[in-house]
Amino acid sequence: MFIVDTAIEKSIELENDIHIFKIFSPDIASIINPGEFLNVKVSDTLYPLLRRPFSICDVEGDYIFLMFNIFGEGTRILAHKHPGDIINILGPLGKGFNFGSNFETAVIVAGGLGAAPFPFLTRKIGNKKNILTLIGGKTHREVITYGMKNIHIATDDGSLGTKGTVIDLLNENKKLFTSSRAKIFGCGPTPMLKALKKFSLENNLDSEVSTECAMACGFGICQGCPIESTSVQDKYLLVCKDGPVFNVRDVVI
Amino acid sequence: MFIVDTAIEKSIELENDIHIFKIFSPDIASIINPGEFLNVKVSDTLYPLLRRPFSICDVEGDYIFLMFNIFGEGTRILAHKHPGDIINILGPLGKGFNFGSNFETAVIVAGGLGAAPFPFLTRKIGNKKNILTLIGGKTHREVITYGMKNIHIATDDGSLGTKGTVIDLLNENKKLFTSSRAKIFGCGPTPMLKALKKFSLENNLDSEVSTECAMACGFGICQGCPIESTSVQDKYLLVCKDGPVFNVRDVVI
Amino acid sequence: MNNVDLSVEVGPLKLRNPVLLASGTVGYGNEMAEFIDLNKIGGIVTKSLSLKPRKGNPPQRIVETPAGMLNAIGLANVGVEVFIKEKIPFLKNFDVPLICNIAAGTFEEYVECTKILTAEESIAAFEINVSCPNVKEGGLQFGNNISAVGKITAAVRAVTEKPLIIKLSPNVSDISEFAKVVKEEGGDAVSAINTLVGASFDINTRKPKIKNIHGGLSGPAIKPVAVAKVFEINRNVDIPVIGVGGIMNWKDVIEFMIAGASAVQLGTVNFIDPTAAEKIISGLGEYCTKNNLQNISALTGSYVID
Amino acid sequence: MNNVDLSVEVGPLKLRNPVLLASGTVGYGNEMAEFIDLNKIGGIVTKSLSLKPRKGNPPQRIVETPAGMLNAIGLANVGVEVFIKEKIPFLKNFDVPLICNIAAGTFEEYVECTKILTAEESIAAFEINVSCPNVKEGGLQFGNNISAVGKITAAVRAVTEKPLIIKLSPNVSDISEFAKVVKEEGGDAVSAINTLVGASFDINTRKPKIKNIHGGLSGPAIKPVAVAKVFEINRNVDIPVIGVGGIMNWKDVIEFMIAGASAVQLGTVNFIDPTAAEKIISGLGEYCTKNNLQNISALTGSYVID
Ligand SMILES: Cc1cc2nc3c(=O)[nH]c(=O)nc-3n(C[C@H](O)[C@H](O)[C@H](O)COP(=O)(O)OP(=O)(O)OC[C@H]3O[C@@H](n4cnc5c(N)ncnc54)[C@H](O)[C@@H]3O)c2cc1C
Ligand SMILES: Cc1cc2nc3c(=O)[nH]c(=O)nc-3n(C[C@H](O)[C@H](O)[C@H](O)COP(=O)(O)OP(=O)(O)OC[C@H]3O[C@@H](n4cnc5c(N)ncnc54)[C@H](O)[C@@H]3O)c2cc1C
Ligand SMILES: Cc1cc2nc3c(=O)[nH]c(=O)nc-3n(C[C@H](O)[C@H](O)[C@H](O)COP(=O)(O)O)c2cc1C
Ligand SMILES: Cc1cc2nc3c(=O)[nH]c(=O)nc-3n(C[C@H](O)[C@H](O)[C@H](O)COP(=O)(O)O)c2cc1C
Ligand code: FES
Ligand code: FES
Repeated sequence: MFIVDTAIEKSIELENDIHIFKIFSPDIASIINPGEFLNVKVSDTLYPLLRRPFSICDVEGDYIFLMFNIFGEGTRILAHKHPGDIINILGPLGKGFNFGSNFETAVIVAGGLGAAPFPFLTRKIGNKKNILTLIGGKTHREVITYGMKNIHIATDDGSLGTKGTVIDLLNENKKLFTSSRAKIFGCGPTPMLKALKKFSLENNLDSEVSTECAMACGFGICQGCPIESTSVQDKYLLVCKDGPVFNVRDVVI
Repeated sequence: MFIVDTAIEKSIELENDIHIFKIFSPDIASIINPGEFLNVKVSDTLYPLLRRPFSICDVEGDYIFLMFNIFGEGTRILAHKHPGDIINILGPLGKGFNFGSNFETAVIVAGGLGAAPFPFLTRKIGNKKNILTLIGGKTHREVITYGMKNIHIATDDGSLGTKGTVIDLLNENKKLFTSSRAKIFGCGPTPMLKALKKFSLENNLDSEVSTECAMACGFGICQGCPIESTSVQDKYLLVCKDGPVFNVRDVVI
Repeated sequence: MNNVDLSVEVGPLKLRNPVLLASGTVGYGNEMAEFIDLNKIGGIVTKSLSLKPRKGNPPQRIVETPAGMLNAIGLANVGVEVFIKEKIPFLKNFDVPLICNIAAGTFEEYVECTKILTAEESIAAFEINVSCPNVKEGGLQFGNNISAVGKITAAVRAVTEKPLIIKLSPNVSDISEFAKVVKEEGGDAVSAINTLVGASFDINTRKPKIKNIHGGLSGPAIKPVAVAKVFEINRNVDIPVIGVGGIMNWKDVIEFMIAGASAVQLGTVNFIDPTAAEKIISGLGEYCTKNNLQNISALTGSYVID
Repeated sequence: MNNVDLSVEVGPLKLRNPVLLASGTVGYGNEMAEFIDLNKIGGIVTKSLSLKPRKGNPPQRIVETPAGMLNAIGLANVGVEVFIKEKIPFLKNFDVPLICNIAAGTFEEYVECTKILTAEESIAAFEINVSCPNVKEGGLQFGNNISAVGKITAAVRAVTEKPLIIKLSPNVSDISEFAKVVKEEGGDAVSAINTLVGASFDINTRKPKIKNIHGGLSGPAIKPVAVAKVFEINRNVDIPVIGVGGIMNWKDVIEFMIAGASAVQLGTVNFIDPTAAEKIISGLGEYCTKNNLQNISALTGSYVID
């Protein structure tokens, strides 16, 4: 694990207020996997105090990419950084997606900013498997397609793609992947993950999702990020260490 | 009084790590006087929480100049601002120097960063009176001559000008101003102000000094900045409202 | 926003909105009047008044701390007499409820101050400071002593019919017990919280940074403690609570009201942004409009606990 | 720096330097070992252990606050048995004093835990947590009850000869009284402070942000309170104090020692920078060199008050 000060090499703002930071970090870039995350100190002062967890969005050579939107104070401060400004990152953290396993089609299901980890997953899977990407958002402004391929889109208000949730879209497109051995990779808001779990179990599909939880440390010492296990009753799993990616069968969502 | 967000127009760093900020603030620039100050919020977050008081260093048209060095967290954050960055300023605050009164020679006595208010005073006095400027510092690195004229220098280690304190210098140069009606204007560390008061009383010279005190509000509501009066015993004066500039006869330094 | 009713009741005290300015952070109103329209504020709580003027503690009185500050002003104030002669006339120019905060070193002084001031028509209510950590004789000793708080409440109650608010110390393990006593002895409401006791030392001189050694901790740093105390009182005692501690914006006010506050006070924020009260009041209106709340008072104690 | 002696004594407990890692912020050491050399640390205080494993509170357990955080972990821990079987063997790889923190719901459980653990040679000392605000049965009730603290101290003292530290609650008006009882009942030292009780509500859902409603406030926000409590104990009671609360850097450690601490614990800072302990230890050395201090222990209680 590394804790390093690193300069923001480049900062891109997509049209829908999504920010993408390119940061130089060869040590982390060379070992990190899709679904793992970094814990970022967005300010070198006491405010905000805690680090902020961000998924690895992509890796290119020695560079790491992070994707975020302005959500609260920490991301607001982050968004105002200039290229050349320094942030401190800690990682790689957590357990990522198992995409080497025995399947033919990767079905990526992303809701809103849940898109964040998938450019890297898409790059890593490359041409080794089929990829089908289903992206959902409330409106077209929440749809993020950056770095993904073979994309189908759904929006709640129908302003882009089909009208409905990404789970509706999944149901509609079931025939595209249920003929082959498919594995689902999901990330998005909790209601979406709940629905995705239900869909996966009903259709008997292998399915991994990236979960979120408020975190203090991100590396297992604070016990701040419990998630209920489906098998073990007398203790919680930790999102930061046992996850954030879990097989939907293993956790209560 | 004004509370305004304003952009840093230009930031200059003198060779001895002194920073000078040029900020646009026509409302304040048009009414502020030498010796008055601004209370600056250096960060738009909760850290640091309180504003930081800074003397008006100079005014040019619609622009105000501030002078500071990196002392603690607040000035460190300030020093890292880029042109275009926004700070929030509150002012004008306090009572400044009385330089319109009946004297012939203004004797400016500055110790270290005590130089801050004097470029503006020098400009305002202009050619209306004689000016004699005595500047002291521990070493040559602490001597600030920016924006001042007719300068004599003393350093504790003798690395620039005469060796000794600025008060030694004042004693040595007494003949330069005791022949005319002189008024002393001082700013610097407390031991210097103490010595300056003693000198002024002994030589029966009219003398005003700019004092410092930890402040919460800067405009008279917190009662955080008391200074002992020489005349009134049952209450304190307030540095922020009754000062920061006081006649040495009026306060216990 | 036009049809949102921001008015609240703190027991018998009716306020046009829940935003008061806290004792010791607004002086006697004059300086604040340069920044905001006092006619729009819910009310002003004066700096703690004592019978005689008090000079207060010597400097240094203020130290900044992470997201907070320590103060040991030592209740510097003009005294009851000067207050009546010089400060009330200025405040009479405004249509704003004036809450008179009283601090004293003895039971008798509390009573005497109240007696004198209750005759002043322009005073809307009293807030009794039993909890200032920065004076020696009274202050902390009273605030952390439950029978003293009861005795002061009863004694002051006996000499005024105006709304009576007791400002509680947070430096106790069970603040509800204090609120209970206040209610039993006839107090109309409690304010929670005054500052937490804190200290700070200079690592070079090894001296306390605050001349008085101890200071009172205020500002956003203490907000979670204040919210917990307000909630605790609301849950356990049937008495209106005025929430104070670390409020910086309208969201903080909503949080305090949900936790159980009928009104709130802004303290430290006034030093940083003396226009905060006006901004907060308009923010509250917008929140209510957005959430279809016709009366902001419905928020008080509206927490949802599964 | 070579000739600076950073070692300190906390009663009978000898430490190579005053920097301990606080209970609940270092787990059982394994994760921290990835970041720092545990052999350099003054000591490790384990997560509070109970007789049986505890699952802890449901999420959300953590909320950030201004310059602080609230936690309600609920003493999730592996229990004494698993600790001995699985955690101690790992810690035996290091030359670092292991201080076992114990939390319990009953007097008997405190005694039983201590009895079992005192047999483990690798445990250097005990820290008894009488003050966790996040569990229902024991915790706060004990911590704010002076006779309960006395009773626990005496009971645990009777079953171990190892150094015995009692970790005090700050949520009381007179912490010195608690320290006095600890001393009287045979405790060797006290730790001050555990977290302050706090709460926070979501303004949209109106639910407490922490599922448990209340959480413990830690981090730099509480440092002035912690310093004041350490100072208070140091002034009033002749017992070594371990200072805890809001330490972020070596300057904070010096401040706590000046205020009266014999050693300190780092808590929340470990989450933000798990290498902080090492940086702080070297900062302490440099401070001593610069100030010609041969023994850092001379700093303890070295405040200068005019
Ligand atoms: C494993 C993981 C990966 C993530 N990856 C990304 C990503 O790639 N892009 C992205 O934009 N966001 C991501 N998030 C969410 C991101 O961490 C939050 O949006 C961010 O912490 C919000 O911080 P803030 O200061 O802007 O918000 P505030 O609301 O001011 O934050 C207050 C506190 O709440 C916590 N918090 C708020 N929202 C969340 C959340 N959803 N999850 C966890 N903690 C939260 C913050 O960490 C902070 O402690 C991820 C979260 C986790 C747990
Ligand atoms: C009326 C007035 C005018 C001033 N003018 C200037 C100026 O023109 N240029 C300049 O560089 N400095 C000036 N100062 C001092 C300046 O305010 C402090 O250097 C600055 O506040 C330090 O902040 P910091 O965050 O860097 O230091 P920190 O030590 O981190 O600050 C901690 C706290 O101490 C207070 N503090 C620290 N030093 C002082 C001080 N000397 N006086 C008052 N409060 C202090 C800070 O305001 C803050 O609340 C002036 C002070 C006053 C009162
Ligand atoms: C500088 C200062 C002076 C204060 N003086 C008084 C006072 O005279 N009487 C009183 O009851 N409270 C006094 N207080 C306490 C505040 O009214 C308030 O209870 C406390 O600061 C918490 O609120 P805050 O965090 O919003 O500041 C003072 C607070 C500060 C910061
Ligand atoms: C997440 C978390 C868990 C904690 N768990 C325990 C615990 O199990 N036992 C205990 O005695 N103290 C526990 N504490 C309290 C700390 O040991 C320490 O007393 C407190 O956090 C103040 O120090 P800090 O401000 O440096 O964090 C915990 C603190 C935090 C933040
Ligand atoms: S965030 Fe600290 S254990 Fe997971
Ligand atoms: S700084 Fe507040 S009264 Fe002077």
